[in-house]
Amino acid sequence: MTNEALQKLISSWIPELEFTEEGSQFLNIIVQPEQLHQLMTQLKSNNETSFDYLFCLSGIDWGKELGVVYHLESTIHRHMVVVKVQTEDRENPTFDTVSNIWATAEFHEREAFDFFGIIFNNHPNLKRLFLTEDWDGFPLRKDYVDEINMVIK
Amino acid sequence: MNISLSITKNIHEWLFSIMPEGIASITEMVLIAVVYLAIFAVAGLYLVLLERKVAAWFQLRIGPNRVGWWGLLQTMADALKLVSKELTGTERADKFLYNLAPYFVIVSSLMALAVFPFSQEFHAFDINIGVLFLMAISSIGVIGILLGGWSSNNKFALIGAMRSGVQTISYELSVGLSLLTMVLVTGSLQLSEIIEVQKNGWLIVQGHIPAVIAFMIYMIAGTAETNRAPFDLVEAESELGAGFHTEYSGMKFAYFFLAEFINMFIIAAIAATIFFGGWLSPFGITESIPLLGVVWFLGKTLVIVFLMMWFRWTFPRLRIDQLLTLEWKYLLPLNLLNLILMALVVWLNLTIQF
Amino acid sequence: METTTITNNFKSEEYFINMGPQHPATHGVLRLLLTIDGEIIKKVEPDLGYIHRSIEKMCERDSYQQIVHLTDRMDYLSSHINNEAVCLAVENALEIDIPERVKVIRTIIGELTRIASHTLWWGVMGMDVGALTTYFLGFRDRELINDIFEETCGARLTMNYNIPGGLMYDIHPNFIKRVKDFIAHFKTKLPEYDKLLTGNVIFQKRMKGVGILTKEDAISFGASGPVGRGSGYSCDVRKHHAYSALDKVNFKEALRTEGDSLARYEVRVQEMWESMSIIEQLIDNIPEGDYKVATNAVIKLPKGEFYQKVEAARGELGVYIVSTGTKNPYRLKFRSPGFSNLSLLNHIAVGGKIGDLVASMATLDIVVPDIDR
Amino acid sequence: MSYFGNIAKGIKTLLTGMSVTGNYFLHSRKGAITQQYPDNRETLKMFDRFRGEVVMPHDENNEHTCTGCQKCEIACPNGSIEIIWDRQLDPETGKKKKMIDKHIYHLGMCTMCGLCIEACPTDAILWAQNFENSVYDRSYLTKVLNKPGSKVKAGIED
Repeated sequence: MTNEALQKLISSWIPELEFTEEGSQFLNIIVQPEQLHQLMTQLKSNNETSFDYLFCLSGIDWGKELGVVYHLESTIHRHMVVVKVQTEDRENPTFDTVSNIWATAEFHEREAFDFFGIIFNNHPNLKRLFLTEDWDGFPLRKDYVDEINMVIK
Repeated sequence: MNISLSITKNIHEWLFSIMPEGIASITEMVLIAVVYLAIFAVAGLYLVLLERKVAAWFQLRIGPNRVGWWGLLQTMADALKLVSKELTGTERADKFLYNLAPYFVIVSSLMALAVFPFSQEFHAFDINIGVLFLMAISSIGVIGILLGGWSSNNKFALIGAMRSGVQTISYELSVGLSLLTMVLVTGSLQLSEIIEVQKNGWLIVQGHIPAVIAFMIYMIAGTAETNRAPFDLVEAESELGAGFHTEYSGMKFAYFFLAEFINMFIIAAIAATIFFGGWLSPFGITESIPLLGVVWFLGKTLVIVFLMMWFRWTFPRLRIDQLLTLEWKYLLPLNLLNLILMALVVWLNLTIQF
Repeated sequence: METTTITNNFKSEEYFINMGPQHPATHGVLRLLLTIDGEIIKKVEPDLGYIHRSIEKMCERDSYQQIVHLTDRMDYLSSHINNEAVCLAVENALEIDIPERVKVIRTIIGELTRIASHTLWWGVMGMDVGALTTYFLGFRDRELINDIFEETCGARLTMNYNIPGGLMYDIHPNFIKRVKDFIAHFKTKLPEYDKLLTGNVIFQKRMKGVGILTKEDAISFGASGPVGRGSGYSCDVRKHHAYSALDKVNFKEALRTEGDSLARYEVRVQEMWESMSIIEQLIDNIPEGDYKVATNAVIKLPKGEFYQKVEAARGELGVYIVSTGTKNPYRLKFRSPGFSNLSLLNHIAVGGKIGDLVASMATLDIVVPDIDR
Repeated sequence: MSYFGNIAKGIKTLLTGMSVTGNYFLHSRKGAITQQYPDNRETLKMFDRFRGEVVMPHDENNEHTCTGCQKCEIACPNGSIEIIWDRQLDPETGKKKKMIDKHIYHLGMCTMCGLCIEACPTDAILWAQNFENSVYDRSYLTKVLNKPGSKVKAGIED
């Protein structure tokens, strides 16, 4: 399915979505945290989109906001889409988990939690994956400081 | 008269001439035990070297070649290192059993050596239930392994020990039954008599088809008895680290290690004695020189040891349930059938005798 | 009443085992927390981070040329392909046209890397299931590839041969001959692999029906590479999103539908044959031309987001670059194949024995630095 | 009957495997792939592109070609190269010129990526094929590449 057709179809489900293709090779969908889970479920289950392969889930610190970027591909239709969600709450950034939609998200979300402190609601096992339980701070955030271990050029 | 035999005879007479009879026979036994211990400790070390060399040749390597000419002193150096190493252990281990276990293993394997006829005269202990004795002694070793695995307070060791228990007890059956098949031909459990029977042709020839089947079953079960690959689930490096001897170090580890190799020698020696005529030369070509019997015996044993090494460096390891399937679904029924076949062969006088 | 007490006495108890971080089967410093009932595995929980170096954070302070060499240290067995992924991402972002020569050389070395990785995997796989000779046979053949790499790229493992815009140097004059010699040698040795291990009845029994992963689960868990293809999921990036010179060659995507460990094993062995055929198609027609195009000393990517996926030896490697137009990436995420593949270990190992866990872990072909990045 | 058929088939596959290792055993003399490393130092030649360590070649007049442009220092991803330089009076032209005082190379931090050598405009630093770099103290791994008293070859400009 082409990007235009995708955009038309997806915007018919949830009207508040923003679409952009600027500076990216994929169609970007920007969604509000509240509608994330609903959108993702539909992206996976709808026969015309059927995005069944979540190939990348990255947490991003945008400076002011914290966000998560989902790269989705359909193994049937071979089209791809990027879903972005972000929140300004840096103390308790919370999104709904997608690990019940794509099993691979369980580990990827734990990674995002580990490095960005993003909390995923309803995640089955949300705890530190790489770092120790008592690690202070979230290293991949832009405001993280560690004068001993980080070499800044 | 042979020189070596006259030496033992002279010592025997000399001992009895200077001591009362009871003390003399005890002294003699101790002497023989010490000689056996010395010989087989060194022999065990050289089996380790042989294993390493053979493994290297199977694997496109050179093998140990630094210590001594052609690496001949390598295992000696290893043993020296192991003796001088610190004996570490786990906290909260059952210290008594933990320390006892290696001795169980090494003693049981050395005891079995006593009954082998190395040549016509070189035979320490010729009892009339030789085969039974071997079977009984070789199963004591597993107690040591179980004790070691259990007492060292390590879950990997415990899993290894439990596997060992399951495995050895199962395969004991096949070893026993395949030897029993051969005993049908000889009609005696005494090893010297078994060899006497084979002067009319080795048992593997005498018993032809059922004997070959029994030999194959014996080799599989024997390899399993010694816990060697492809049945090395007890150690299973990639699964359990080192299995039951994970927590042993230094000399205690060396006992386990040595026992494994002496066990391998024992299994091969039983096969050589029972299937291939022990110290008998083929067609009696060197019958006039009795001392050469030792050479024949060791030669046959080493060929079978080599076969076991070949297995080890070729085959992948079985899984624990497949191990039991192999024993209870394949080896045991085959063995029982084979036993009947052999009984028929003996009954109908179908054995081949020269 | 009495019978119930007896059964209670014999109730089996679950217990924990720490497999790793120092364990022969975990190939490095992976730690698995196993919940076991006797020999049966109830739960596998990986505990990671023992060699986490935070390459993604380091990338945020490095220039684009410097990032390339960090990817060597991720999945060190397919270092060339990792380099290629970053270089392709940067080149696509800058919209540079890469000479055909570079594309062909990259593909050849990439496929050699794949063979090298798979031979090592094969050797270690054999060791994991207890056949110790395989290790040396695998390494013997891998050494020849490493020699090729050393002669052309200067290093055996962490080659860093790619730079954004091309290659660091041209191929060595001996390169073509050496590659041809290797292919001729390996064609005689690869059937031996099958004879020694694949056909072996013990091996077949160990692998068949062990660690079954269905196609739906494979997609849901994001399995890629031989793990996904063993489940019948056509996920070869070389086919679906061809890069470099891979659109010019003919090769079959190795696919099996069984989804068990044996299928994953067979996929990898077949991939070695396919990689050889790719190399054979390209090695005689390396086009003449430059081995690199000049780029600015300071590479600045335009503002935007760039994603590049390649087929590394273990599966799909993704490089996701977020650029704000400066000389450093704002955020760089590596979607590493091992990370997704590890996440399904619990799924396929539960219910099996300890031996099964080792066997299925070996067919997942986990390289820990790839997961720990 | 498939019971016995399975046994026969199984034994056949085992023998096939044994034939492979047995073949290697018989050809173990010439087939050994072991490299007996410290013994084969004479014959062990590394390839000329091998990245052992970074060196700065000097000619017979104790002159190198490093102008102190610091491009290698900037290119290095992990700060293995430090250049200490000052402006000295060039005796020939009488002008002040950037000269290196010390070109410090931390071999212990080097990842052998080759970016410094790529970046060098005057080919002042090169790869050496020496790979026996182990020392007893990490401080020995910090090397000064320019020899004492060396100077820039005349006419080298970046």
